[in-house]
Amino acid sequence: MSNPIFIALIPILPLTCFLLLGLFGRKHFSTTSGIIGTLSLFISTILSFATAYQYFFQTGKINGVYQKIIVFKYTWLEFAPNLSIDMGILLDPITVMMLVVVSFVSLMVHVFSLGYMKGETRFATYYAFLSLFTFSMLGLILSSNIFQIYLFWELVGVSSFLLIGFYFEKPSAVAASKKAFIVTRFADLGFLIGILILAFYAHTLDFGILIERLSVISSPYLTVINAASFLGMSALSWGLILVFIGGAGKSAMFPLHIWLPDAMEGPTPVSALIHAATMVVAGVFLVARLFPIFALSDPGALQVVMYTGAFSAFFAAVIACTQTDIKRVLAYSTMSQIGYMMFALGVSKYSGEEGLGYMGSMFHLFTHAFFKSLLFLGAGSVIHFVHSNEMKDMGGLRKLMPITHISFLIACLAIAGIPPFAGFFSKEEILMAAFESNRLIYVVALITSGLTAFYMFRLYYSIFWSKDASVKNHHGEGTISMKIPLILLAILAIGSGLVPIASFVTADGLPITSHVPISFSIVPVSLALIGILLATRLFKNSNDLPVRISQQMGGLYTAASRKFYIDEVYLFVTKKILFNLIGKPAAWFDKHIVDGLMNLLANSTAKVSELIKGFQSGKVQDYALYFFGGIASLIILFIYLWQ
Amino acid sequence: MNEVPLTHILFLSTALFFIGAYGLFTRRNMITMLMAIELMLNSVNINFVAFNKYLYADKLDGIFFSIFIITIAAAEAAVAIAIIINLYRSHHSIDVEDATELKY
Amino acid sequence: MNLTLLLLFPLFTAFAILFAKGLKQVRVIALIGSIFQLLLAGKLLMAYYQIKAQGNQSQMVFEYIQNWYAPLHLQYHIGVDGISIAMILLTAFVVVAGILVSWKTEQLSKEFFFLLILLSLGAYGFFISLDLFTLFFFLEVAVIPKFLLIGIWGSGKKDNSAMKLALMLMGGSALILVGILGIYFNTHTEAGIHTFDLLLIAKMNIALPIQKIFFPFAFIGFGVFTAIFPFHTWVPDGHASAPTAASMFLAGISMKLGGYGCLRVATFLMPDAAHAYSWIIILLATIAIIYGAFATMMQTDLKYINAYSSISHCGFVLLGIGMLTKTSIMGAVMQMVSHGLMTALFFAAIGMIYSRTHTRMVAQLGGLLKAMPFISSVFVIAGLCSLGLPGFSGFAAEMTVFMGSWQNPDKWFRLATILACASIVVTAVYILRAAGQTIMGPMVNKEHELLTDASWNEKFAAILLIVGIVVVGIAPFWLIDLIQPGTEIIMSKLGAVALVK
Amino acid sequence: MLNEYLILLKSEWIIIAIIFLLLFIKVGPKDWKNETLLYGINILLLFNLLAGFYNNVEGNLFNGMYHSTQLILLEKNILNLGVYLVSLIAYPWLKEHKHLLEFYILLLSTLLGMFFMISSGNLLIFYLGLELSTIPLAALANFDLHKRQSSEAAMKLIISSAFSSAILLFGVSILYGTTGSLSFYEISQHIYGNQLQVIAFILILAGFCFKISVVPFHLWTADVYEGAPAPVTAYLSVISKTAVLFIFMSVMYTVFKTIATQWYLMIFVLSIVTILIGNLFALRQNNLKRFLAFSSIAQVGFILLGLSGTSIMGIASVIYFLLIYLFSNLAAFGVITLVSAVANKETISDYKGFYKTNPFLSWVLAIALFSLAGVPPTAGFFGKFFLIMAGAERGNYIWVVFAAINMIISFYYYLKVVKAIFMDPNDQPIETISIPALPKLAMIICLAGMILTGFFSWIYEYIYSLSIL
Repeated sequence: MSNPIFIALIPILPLTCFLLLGLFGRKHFSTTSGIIGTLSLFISTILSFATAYQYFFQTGKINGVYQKIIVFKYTWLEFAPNLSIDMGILLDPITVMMLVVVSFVSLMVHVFSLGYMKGETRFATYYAFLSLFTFSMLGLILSSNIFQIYLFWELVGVSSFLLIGFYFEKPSAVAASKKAFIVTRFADLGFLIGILILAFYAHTLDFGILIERLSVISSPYLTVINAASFLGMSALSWGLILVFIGGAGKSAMFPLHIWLPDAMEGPTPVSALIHAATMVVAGVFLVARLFPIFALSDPGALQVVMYTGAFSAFFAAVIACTQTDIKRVLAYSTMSQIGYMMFALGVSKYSGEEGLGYMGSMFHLFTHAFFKSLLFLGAGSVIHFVHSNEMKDMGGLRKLMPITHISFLIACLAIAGIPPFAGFFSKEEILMAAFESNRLIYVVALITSGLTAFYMFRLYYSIFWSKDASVKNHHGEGTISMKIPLILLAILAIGSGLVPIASFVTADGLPITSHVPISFSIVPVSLALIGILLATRLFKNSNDLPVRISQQMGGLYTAASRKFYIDEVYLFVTKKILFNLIGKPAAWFDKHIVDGLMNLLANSTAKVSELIKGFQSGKVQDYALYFFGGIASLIILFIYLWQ
Repeated sequence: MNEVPLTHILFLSTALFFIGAYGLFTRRNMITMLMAIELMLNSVNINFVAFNKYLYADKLDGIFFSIFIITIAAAEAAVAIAIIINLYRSHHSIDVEDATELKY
Repeated sequence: MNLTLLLLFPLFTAFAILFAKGLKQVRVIALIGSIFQLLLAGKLLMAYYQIKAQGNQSQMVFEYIQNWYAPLHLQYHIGVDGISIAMILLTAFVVVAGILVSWKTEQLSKEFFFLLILLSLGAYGFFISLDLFTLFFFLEVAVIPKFLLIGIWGSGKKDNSAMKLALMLMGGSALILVGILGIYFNTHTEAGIHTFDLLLIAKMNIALPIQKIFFPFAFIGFGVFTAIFPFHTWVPDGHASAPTAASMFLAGISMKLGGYGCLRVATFLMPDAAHAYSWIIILLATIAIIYGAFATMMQTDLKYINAYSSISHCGFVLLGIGMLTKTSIMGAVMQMVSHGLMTALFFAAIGMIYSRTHTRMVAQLGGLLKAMPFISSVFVIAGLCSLGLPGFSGFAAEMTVFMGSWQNPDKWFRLATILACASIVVTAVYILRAAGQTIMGPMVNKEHELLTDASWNEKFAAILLIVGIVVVGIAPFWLIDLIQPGTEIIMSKLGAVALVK
Repeated sequence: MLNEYLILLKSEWIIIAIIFLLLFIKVGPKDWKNETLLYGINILLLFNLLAGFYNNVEGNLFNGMYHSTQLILLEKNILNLGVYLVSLIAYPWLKEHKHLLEFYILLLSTLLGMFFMISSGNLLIFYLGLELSTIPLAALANFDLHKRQSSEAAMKLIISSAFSSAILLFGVSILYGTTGSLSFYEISQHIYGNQLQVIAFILILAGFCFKISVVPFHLWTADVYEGAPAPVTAYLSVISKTAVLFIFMSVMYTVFKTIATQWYLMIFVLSIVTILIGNLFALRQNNLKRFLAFSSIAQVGFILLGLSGTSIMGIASVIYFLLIYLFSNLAAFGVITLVSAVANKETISDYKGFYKTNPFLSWVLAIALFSLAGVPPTAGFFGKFFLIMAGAERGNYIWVVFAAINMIISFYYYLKVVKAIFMDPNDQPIETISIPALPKLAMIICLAGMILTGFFSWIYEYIYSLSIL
């Protein structure tokens, strides 16, 4: 990149915006803060697009291969001579792609919020938090150093915490924010230890060097780290899996997904930004970032990624079919889609055609960002309209909010993978990759995509069709600022599939030509169509069929609608075990044993002094007697015993 | 003529000393206790004189010391008795057991 | 740069306070005095940079030696290196903040500020002294003010906790006394005399058996000050009963005396023993970290929460020292600075809340963010710093400790490190519980609606500390550069031993 | 020749002169007002104190029975200072007392006795001095003639001291028998450490220990301190104890040097017991004077610890500590005397909320207690530290640990008093007391002593330079 300042500005602008609004927003920018935030972000969006253009078409490619470019690097915290957190900017295909995605979606959300959050008392604070999040997310994807990424990782977590808990007077919101932060923090613990392990053996924290040292077969570091093993697993596997756990936490992979549905307590645009398009894919991004190490040095770890992803995809899809809170449905669908990306990485190899999965995963990340945020924003405007998240309060809204309706439909088609919408293309690549490497995964993926189509249209119908509109139209569909993002995103939801990601974003930087025969596409598409038709039959018009079916399924259905009791399990572990079995005893021990010991010392001293007070009897003759006794004992001691 | 060996005298004085001590420990009457102390002091005097006479007859340190002891004992007794009288005023008794308010 | 000024300024301030008339004068004098201290500390830093820029490589700078008790070879020997300067800066910050926070103290204000200043005097003296005797002297100077501050201006069962604190700290210094006497009588300078001079002792090697006897005394003794398990029980009660400023001083400065002593006296002078006993130190530290964290989870009183979390956080300091790697020791020092600022801020925030709501019980608070946004944000910031959020000092410090600890290849030490890392999750749990209950959520007590937000002095205090936290958090490299030379010298002594082994 | 007598015996002469002057005033026709007398006497004592620093020469008299060295002169000065302070703090008590003159006569005669005692080179002089410094004290203890407790205290003092001196004399006689001399120097030549001599030594040691109230010879202390009038208690606990310690030290270091290995162990045992018992008893006391009695017992334990160092450092540290101890203890007693004279209250619980009404007195008392506890920045810290250093010099670290632990206990009970003064609420605290000039002067001197002595290292260095083994 010709001028690093410009790239640096991309994250810095939101940061300054955050400081400005955070410190003075409440007083001075209570109304204008939205505009300020949006404008600053607009600039960084422009910049990131420019960067993308320059990278992909001018500077990025050196003799046909996209390079990792360290734009600049500054030693921020030096642990040891060769071991330091550097604040740097690393450009490579995925970074640049993410840059585009994040900045654009964030911009959309900013714009949308102008209308959605209008009249909030803490409007300025809201935008401050949004900017903080955007800053941290951009920082995360630009990181050139694994510890730097961890740093921004935490920041992203906390800004998501702040945004989820934005309605701080709602206990549920507070609880959700706490849950989100703590669960991800727990996952980050794995990440941190993973970093410690990798850094210790690779003697570096810098991504470039780290990857090089641990992925080149001949490198001495690799042999050492493979030699060192713990519980029969090589240090490398430990490191990678722990890091992956961190990623799984952020990306809400099973079993660390429990925070995501609750996170929907936050303002809907926030969900659109954080919990659909950007933060939740950080995990995918992380794995992709370290992909060479996974793929070349430790396929075992990659297997773990694959199975986790596949299972989560399916698991979430099943739950999504049963939820009645529209945002929760979307949340689970997000989880499921991310599962897609994960196992796509899992099935991928490193180089050439075999890197298809990697490419597909990135592609899906790209497209998913748009249509999922579109879905959320759509849901947002619906909620804005009916003031409720529950399906039962909705229905027949298609007349009342046409734009929302159309865009939402497009998004649904996109996620269901109906050509020619964006989702179709990315999904095809993933399925292809799965098909080529692992049939089991392929089957799971197929079923999942069918389910996806089903529950998305269940959602669609129950919002816009089924019964007639119950709510009367007191205020319109929403301000213009809410409509524009919907339209723009809708366009992208159609168009983004046509972007030739394959020639830009690949594991080894070499463009690959994806060849998905039409014949291959028949199965998934038809499955999706079946799902849609089923949904149409069941939910287009209100009838008692769904109820009956659910009763037919009985236990399974309830289990699914209760999210398979994962939350309860967690509750048990934390409340019963951590609090009652460790916390309480610790506190008790401290209060009674340790402190008691100290007090015991004091009391026993007092007791002794009480016991011996008799010596001071007050009788002068006794005194004389003791005097005499003293002499006698001295004489005995030092003349007869001592000598 | 054969004279009394030193050891006899020392035995006497030591016996005297312990008798005095015993008296001090057992008698309740303050005056008697004072007398007991006098007994002890006298045993010391005997010691001094005896040592002087038998071992170091060339100098008179011991003799002198015993004279001083006698004098001071007198002074001590005087003050003690004054105090006891004063005590009697307040306690109406010269039994040590009655003067045990200050304790512990 | 004459370091003695660091002692004279507070001294003059204290006397000025004694002769001041009326509350207004007293607190103005105190404030001015403390601000002067801060400026002086800043000047010291500048001077330090200058002299280093001139290529001065000596371990201690601005040294000054004055024979004090010639027959016993006690000297008034002062000097600073980067580590002590960091500590001095920390002290200066906390003092100003403390004075500001207790601006409104009416009851016996003169004595109150006098004692505060005296406390700071003790801290400065401790950090600059290079002679074990003076070190010990200043360490104990600080004890009585603490006792009186808690006992007179405290709250709750103050007498009990004041007494407990004083006695346990006294016990600690008693152990230290034995330790330093042991060192003294086993030092032989070329002149064949004993010495208390830290630098001279550092030059000579004390025999291993001797070290093995006296290291525990010194280390545990100082450890009591920094709440080493199981001698931490004074911390919760003491902090909880103390008035705001006193808790700030206690947790912010006084606990650091201990850590500094463990590093500068015990570890630096008796490296062999440090190596021999490191596993015990790490064991205790790990227990303190985990167990402190879990104990915190159960607390219902804000001050107790912070007090117990202090135990846990000071565990990091001890862990860093115990790991005996350069990085970990640097981390320990950073953690001292960071924790000092952070916990002071925390106590300040709690004090502000308490002074308004008259309760510290988490259950009785709630939704304060609505009534007092500023104080609440301060509280949240302190909390986030304490759970190690990047951008605040806590992150840099803790990460350095972890990184350094991991450098130590021993398997069990690794386990300890992992446990320590795990504690940051627990930290998140209790911090968020506290914040979620008090700051967020619906307002429990309707009267709290009417409460006022921070007044100017409180704002100023909070901002001062936050600035400190953020500066360390944003630019840790600055702190690292400051403490690196000192750490390297300590390491060279430790390293030499390691090579011998 | 004659003026040698004059100069060497300077301090004694002055005291004698004052005593006789007072006698004449007593028997003289005119009866003076107490006020004037008190001021006059205090001026005289001040003069005496200052004279102590003037024209000090060393030398022997009565062929070695009396000798005077710079160290001894220093010790005498310390005693003078102590007496001066005592008489200052005694002011509020004596103001109404009708036997004022007798008080001073007795007081000064004991001082005279001490002077002879500490500069004695011979057991005879030593014994005379000892008795002269003890017997009048019994009378002084009884000086509140109408008080039951006072006379009981006096009785206990006189009987047990008589007993102790009997024991001491028995020891002396045996010593005489085994060495054939009474002069310290010659005795020290003939000490071989055979059993008889050790027995003699133990008896003499017991005599000393009685005077400086070492456990188990201490039992009279508390009762007498409690019963006697506050200024007398002050005198007992500071001056007489200090004087005996001076001579004790020199006897141990000169006469019994050769059996140092034996007595080192005895001192070891005694000091441990003393510190422990003193502390344990002090824990439970409520009467301030009694409390201080036990605390002073514990202090003596520490002094023995330093004394066991058997080194110059030991001597110097002990003397230095005694100086500081004098300031601290007299400051405390100054307050107690004043309060008991004005408000007639002596128990710790009476002192609750004292700070509300009497801030100055409270600070004096508090600082005195801190100094006794050995907390910086008071001088007591230095004193204790050096004592322990001297003790540790022999490498007996268990002992040091023990002492350190006991410091914590002592810290506890000192702080208990401070707590009562500053923290405990009290609805009827002692009313505000107006402090007369003389006690105030005494307190200020003590304050200065307690705070500054530690920082002026030259004081210690001076003592150190004078102390010789």
